[in-house]
Amino acid sequence: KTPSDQLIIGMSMNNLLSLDPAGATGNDVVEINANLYDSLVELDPVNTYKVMPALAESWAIADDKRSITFKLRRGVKFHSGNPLTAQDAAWSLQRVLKLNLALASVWKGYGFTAQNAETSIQAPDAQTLVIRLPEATDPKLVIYTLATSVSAVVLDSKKVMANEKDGDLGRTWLTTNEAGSGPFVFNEWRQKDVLMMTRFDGYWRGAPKLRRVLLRHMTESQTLRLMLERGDIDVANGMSVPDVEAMKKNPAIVVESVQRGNVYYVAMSVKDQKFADKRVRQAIRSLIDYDGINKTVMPNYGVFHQRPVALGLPATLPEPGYRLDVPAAKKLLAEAGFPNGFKTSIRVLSDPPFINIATSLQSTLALAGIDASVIPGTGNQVYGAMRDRSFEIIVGRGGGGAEPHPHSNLRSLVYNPDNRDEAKLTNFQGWRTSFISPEINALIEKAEVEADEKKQLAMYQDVQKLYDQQVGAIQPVSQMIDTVVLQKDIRNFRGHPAATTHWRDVYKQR
Amino acid sequence: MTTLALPAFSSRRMGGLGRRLAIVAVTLLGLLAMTFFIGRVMPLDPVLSIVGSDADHSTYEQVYKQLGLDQPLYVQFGYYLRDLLHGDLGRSLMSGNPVTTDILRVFPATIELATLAILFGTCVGVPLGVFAATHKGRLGDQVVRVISLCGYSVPVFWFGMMGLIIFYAWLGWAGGAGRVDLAYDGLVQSRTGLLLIDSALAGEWEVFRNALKYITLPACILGLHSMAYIARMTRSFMLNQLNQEYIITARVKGLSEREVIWNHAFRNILVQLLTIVALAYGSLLEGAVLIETVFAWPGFGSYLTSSLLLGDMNAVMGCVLLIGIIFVTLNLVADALYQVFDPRTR
Amino acid sequence: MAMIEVEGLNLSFGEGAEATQVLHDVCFQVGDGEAFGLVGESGSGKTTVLRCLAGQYNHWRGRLSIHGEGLGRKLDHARCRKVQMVFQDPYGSLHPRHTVETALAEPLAIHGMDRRSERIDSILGKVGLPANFRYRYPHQLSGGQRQRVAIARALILEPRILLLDEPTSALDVSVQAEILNLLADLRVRDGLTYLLVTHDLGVVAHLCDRVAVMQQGRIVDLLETSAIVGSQPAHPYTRMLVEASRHYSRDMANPPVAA
Amino acid sequence: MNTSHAPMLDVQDLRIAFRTGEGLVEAVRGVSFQLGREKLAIVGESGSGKSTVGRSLLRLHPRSALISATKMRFGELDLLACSEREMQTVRGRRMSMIMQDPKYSLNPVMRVGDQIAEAYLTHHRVPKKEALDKALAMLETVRIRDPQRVMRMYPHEVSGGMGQRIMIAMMLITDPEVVIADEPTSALDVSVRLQVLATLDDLVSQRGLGLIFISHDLNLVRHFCDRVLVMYAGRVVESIAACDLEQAQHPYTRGLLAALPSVDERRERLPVLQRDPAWLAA
Amino acid sequence: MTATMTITAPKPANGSPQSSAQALRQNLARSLKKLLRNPLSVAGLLVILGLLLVAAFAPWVATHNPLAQDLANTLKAPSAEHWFGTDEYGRDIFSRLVYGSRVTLYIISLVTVIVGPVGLAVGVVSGYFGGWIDTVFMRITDIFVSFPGLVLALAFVAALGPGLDHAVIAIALTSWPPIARLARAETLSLRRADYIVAVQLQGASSLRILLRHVTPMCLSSVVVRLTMNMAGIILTAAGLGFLGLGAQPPVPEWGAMISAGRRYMLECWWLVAMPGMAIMMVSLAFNLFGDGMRDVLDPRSE
Ligand SMILES: Nc1ncnc2c1ncn2[C@@H]1O[C@H](COP(=O)(O)OP(=O)(O)OP(=O)(O)O)[C@@H](O)[C@H]1O
Ligand SMILES: Nc1ncnc2c1ncn2[C@@H]1O[C@H](COP(=O)(O)OP(=O)(O)OP(=O)(O)O)[C@@H](O)[C@H]1O
Ligand SMILES: [Mg+2]
Ligand SMILES: [Mg+2]
Repeated sequence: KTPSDQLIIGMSMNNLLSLDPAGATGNDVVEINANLYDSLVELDPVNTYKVMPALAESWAIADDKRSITFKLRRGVKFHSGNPLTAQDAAWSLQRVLKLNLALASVWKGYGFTAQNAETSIQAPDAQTLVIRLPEATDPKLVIYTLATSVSAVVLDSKKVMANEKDGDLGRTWLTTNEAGSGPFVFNEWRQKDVLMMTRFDGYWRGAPKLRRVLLRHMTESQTLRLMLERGDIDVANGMSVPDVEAMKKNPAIVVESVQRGNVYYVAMSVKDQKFADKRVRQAIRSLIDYDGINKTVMPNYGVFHQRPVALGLPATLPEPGYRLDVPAAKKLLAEAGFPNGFKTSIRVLSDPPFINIATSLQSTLALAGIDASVIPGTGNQVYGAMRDRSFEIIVGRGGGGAEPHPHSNLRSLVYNPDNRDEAKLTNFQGWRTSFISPEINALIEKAEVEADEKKQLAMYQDVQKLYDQQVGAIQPVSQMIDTVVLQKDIRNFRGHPAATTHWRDVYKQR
Repeated sequence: MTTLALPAFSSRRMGGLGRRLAIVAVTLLGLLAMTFFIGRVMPLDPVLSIVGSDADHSTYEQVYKQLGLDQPLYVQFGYYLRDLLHGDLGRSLMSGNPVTTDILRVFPATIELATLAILFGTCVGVPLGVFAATHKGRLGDQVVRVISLCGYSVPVFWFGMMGLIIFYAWLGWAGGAGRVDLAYDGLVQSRTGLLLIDSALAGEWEVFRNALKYITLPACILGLHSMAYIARMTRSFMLNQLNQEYIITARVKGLSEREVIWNHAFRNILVQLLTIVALAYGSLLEGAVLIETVFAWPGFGSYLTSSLLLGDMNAVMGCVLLIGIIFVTLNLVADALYQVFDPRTR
Repeated sequence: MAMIEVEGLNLSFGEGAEATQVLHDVCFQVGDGEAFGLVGESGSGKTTVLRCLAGQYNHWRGRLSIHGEGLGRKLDHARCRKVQMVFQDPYGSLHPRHTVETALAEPLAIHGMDRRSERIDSILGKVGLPANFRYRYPHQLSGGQRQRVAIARALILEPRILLLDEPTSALDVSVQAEILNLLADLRVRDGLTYLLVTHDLGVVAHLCDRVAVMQQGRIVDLLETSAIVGSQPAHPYTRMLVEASRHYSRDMANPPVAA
Repeated sequence: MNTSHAPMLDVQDLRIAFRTGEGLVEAVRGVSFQLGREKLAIVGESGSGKSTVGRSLLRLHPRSALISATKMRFGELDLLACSEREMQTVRGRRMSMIMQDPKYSLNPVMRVGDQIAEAYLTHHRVPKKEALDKALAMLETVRIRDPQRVMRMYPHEVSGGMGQRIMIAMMLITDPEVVIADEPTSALDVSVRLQVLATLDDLVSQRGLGLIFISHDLNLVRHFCDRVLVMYAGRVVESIAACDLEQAQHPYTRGLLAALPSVDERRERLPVLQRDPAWLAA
Repeated sequence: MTATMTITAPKPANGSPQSSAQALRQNLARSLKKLLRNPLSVAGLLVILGLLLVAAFAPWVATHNPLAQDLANTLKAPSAEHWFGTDEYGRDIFSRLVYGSRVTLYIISLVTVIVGPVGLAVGVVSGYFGGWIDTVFMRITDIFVSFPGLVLALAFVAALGPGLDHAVIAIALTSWPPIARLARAETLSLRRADYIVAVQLQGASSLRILLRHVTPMCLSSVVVRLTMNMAGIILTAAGLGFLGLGAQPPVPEWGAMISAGRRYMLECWWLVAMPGMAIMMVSLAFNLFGDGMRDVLDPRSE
């Protein structure tokens, strides 16, 4: 049995490479940093469009929609004891842009750059933070990002600068250290083994109930399950579906699911002659066994969804109702000049559910005579090939969506302002597939700056209709779901759509 | 699968220490060059691992340059060798930690596991082998043969999972995944990194017992293969000796069969046996990959595999170098054992 | 003309400080058609002399010649046709995986000789093996039969000289007699020259005309075999060899020198 | 030479067969002999079963051997009925054996002194020190120079002749009654052979042992031993006093003698043994 | 020729063979007979023969299409309809095992065909010539031997991309050095043998000696080793499959089946137990057979 004042989380920490909020990749580090640091604002875990105050007590959007002013709470202290000021907040954001690491992308998308960082992000006094938008965009979007991206947490600038080396803005030090104000203090991280944190007694919201939180590296789902059953861990992340299903039957265990902004998709490279033909893309669209996949493969990984905009957003249209239709696909293929199908390859991550989707796709493609070989690989290999635009079909996952805003999805999945190879817009999945539609691009750009919410909504719906008509190169199959399995006696563990799950209120009812 | 052969080094002519070391250096250099080359042709992109798949191109380029990947291959290798000569294995591309630190952290866990495994393998394998040899062709021999060949034939990961289900989930005899209960984690100060020794030194017998509970199952399963190997080799060495004339001499003297076997035959295979055990030990260190995965053992094997799959070639090179050195050292040790313990080579 | 001439043959093994000289200025001549014996204690270098002549070692110093021609360092085909060797251990000198036929056909193939089957048949007849032994493996033969095959293999190249390294010491007395008879017959029939190494003076006396006695890499005595019969050789070592081969008596071991 | 009347070893109709893959192979087929305090030679061609007889006396045959005899007594002991335990007290203590090749018959990783002392310690409860002293004395008895040094040597460091003497010392240290020597000198050079034989000769006559001397060298046996058993295909075809060997009756013995090339008598060709199937039945 | 012929050795059991082919046959028959005397080797041989038959007649032996998914019948326990149950796609495990035997044989034979000749050639050449050739070759094998085997395989598979053929290459790369060492050791002990010296003195070229005299002698121990290696190959392939780098879906490779099935292992034991048993049986069979072969062909090593 685990101690009653400690939370022990089993999960794979293979992708946990750095704790630096500016360079964080993957969801694991988001969850950790959400508890070591604080951000200006937070999203409500239940009503996910609702922005809640955190370090910022209040905020105001200027009338021209080009700047946002935050009023920060007084009396907040960092773990080091330093007071938390607006200067720290400004410095933290500027640091992200200057370092230009993984999480700078989203900021650069709003027009921030390393050069304009100091002018657009300013702290006139210790309690005031002003963010000026370099380009016209929806300020709501920026606030969402501040609430969801770990890059937006506030760092203890003094502490970090004390550990700076060769002008790296503390990057090396922050890889394995923390300088936050969050409810937990980082203790130790043994890579691929264990990460430990203890409660911060001086936390401004009041000390958390848990004394210690431990994250333990476990890759085998079976192992996680056995340890859950024996009560040796409290929470398990990333369990495989059969084990989750089995755990659902266990009365001492609860299974919690939370929807994420990403979608599982089948992507085709339009660069490939075959897929340049809309009819072929449409045929592939009819050769995916959406029902079968979502019923047999996806439970606990995702839910049925076929639109590029995340499920449940106000702008999201009803499902278009694509389904497996082999005769139609065959007809389309014949029209496109492939009556006997063709040979192709599917690149895919070798983990479930990707590989299972790919296997299903492989067998349904075969029904129309398309002979697809499956090339599995690590995420690195699959997305590496996609970024190089050297693939035919990929089964993958993506689509932004941390922010509950259609733009986040569309920008990631559909938007492609420059289709040249040299443009190297490798962070746009639209560019990776070489699919370009000027109308859609224009519409996305227009919607982003549309002030009238109603009109904006209509525009986003038009984008989805156009995408349906033009048969986009990325076909969503399922909206991502994250499943956490925990002991029944754990209270207040609320999974967050943006992975910023907070442990500050968690306790055990024993 | 690890196949072992007697060391090629053990051509027991003393080629002079200098020559020996030169050979070792050449071998290690070749090892590094090969690793380096593999690392470069591998379509694994360390930059992508660092920046994530959604980073934009400027970020990508920036990290690419920071890692020095824009330099020609031979220049990179040259830099690596230069640092190596200064005792610097470089930094892990992912974590930025010095590779040496990383390895020093993960290695003791594997050493602990492998040592226990080889102890198990030797303590069970040697008597089994001797038994089989003295019962050659009879039922006992066949039983030992089947047992030891089973040790060769069962996929170790399968065994690991089965062991976990039976001994941990059902019976509760073994600890689960990891090295020790989390409640005990961090209780004893790490001196050697070997938890059993550290806890014993600190007098924390509670922790010691707990760690022992955790390590026993993976060690036994890991040791199974070497047990099989050691048993077979012991049998064959023993048979060789038992056919020798001096065994008859010993019997003629009126020694009991036990004395003949243990005082005469076994003494003669001791050196060979130590060589085999040393080599089996070397291969255990690297063979731990699968077991470490199943038991979430924070060791060298899983470090190496995950570094490899992330394209962190600095870490991989460090690991490979270490394994190479261990192998070469074990070979040299095996040689030295001959020199020291076998009067014929003195 | 002398068939074999050995002059000042020196040979060392090893290099530098570890070098040990195995042969010291060995000199002797063997006439055409003569049978020459080489006796001596174990390790005295008898086999080494043979191997130098056969061409297995080539780092000797001195002069070796066969039929008046000086021998080079390299083993060429012409030399193989002239000199062949028979080894001591009939169990080790035949390839265990080759049948008698394969073993005999091999030299023919190497030297591109024709009428292989006929030659094999006739050589088998010569060494007194029935023709149906052709397809047997060595393990299906007795020691004496193997030695016959080994002799046949050497003779199939029709050499002039046969180097015999203790050809009968691994065999029983009765089988030894057969092989010795065979060797005697062959010599008479084909006019072969023998250089025979042995440690059994009886064998030498039976087969050879002259004998050289070796000790520690040197030839210490060289005499006609007829001189051995019924007489006392001059050199003490030779004398002891002769004595020991006649009979055993307790006194011969005196003075008791430790081994 | 004193030949006592009560035989120490009495063997009647000894038969030994080996179970092999091809069925039973009879190696010894009805051998009978008695041994007193004398030097008894067993000669015969290779494979005639000489060693098999020798080893069976010490019950050293492999498990695959089947042994039967109407009588196989050693003093008061019935060798066939002895338990393994009892055999261990016989072996080394009362009956021992000198092996052919000292190179292979000594344990390569034990010091010579320890090996000799071990033979003594196995049968005498004495301190190790005393046994070592005993071994040293024994090495002197077999006329090894500088025995102190030799005691500390390993077998690979000693020459063949020395090795064979060590072997003799080891086997005689317990004062056995019977010694079996299986071709003890055939691996040695002529001059060394003579010395080793002399040592053995002296010890045997001093201590009044019974010696079974296995050899195929008729010339040697004729002068060294008192009595000769001639074996052919697992049988004793002739048992004769050594001095009477010239007058041997059996054609096999005569054939063997005649086939020996001799220094003194040059023959054009050596008479070859003509085997008579009747010998097998005789 | 007057010397009388007498046979001193026991007469060869089978009488005189009348031709080389017959001699060879007799030789083989004798070895086979010896092999068949050991019940364990016979068991191994039978399993291997069974494997060959099953692989050859897979379409007739299998009860279902190994690739056909039947999502209505997933994860069914063994029954009369599905003897070994079904997997997560409703595919019949028995049929997958049956077809998997083809994959296994494919891997084994391909690796063996690569490894045998390469290892043999390297070992024989470096053992026979010695000197710098030996030094160079042995350094190379040292490098490969000091390289952790599974890691090398992993690296190569990672480099070439996962897949059956790449796994085969990777396994081959890791398994030739022990063969080379074995062949070299064997050659070293042979090259001073009298029968090798004899052909040297007859003027045979090195190539001829290597091919006709040295290699045949190394062959038996190499073959034995290769046979015992086969078990290792199966296990490595399974290990690679377990790590997701071996055969790729939907190829019914046994290791990959375990790897995929382990997710369902706690409920559906047949998913891993069946391929696990198959792997174990076959590799045990190869080991037993190899062991028996060693007793017959290579009596020295025992
Ligand atoms: N290849 C070799 N390397 C080093 N030393 C050698 C080699 N061959 C022979 N010798 C040494 O040369 C000496 C003579 O050996 P050789 O074999 O000629 O003796 P031999 O008279 O034939 O003895 P034996 O009667 O035992 O056959 C021995 O001391 C032996 O150790
Ligand atoms: N362990 C055994 N298994 C089967 N046959 C055996 C065994 N030991 C001996 N033989 C056979 O018994 C017979 C006699 O062998 P033995 O060793 O006694 O002969 P030997 O007279 O000592 O010959 P040598 O002079 O060659 O030493 C031989 O035919 C031999 O093949
Ligand atoms: Mg010699
Ligand atoms: Mg014998």
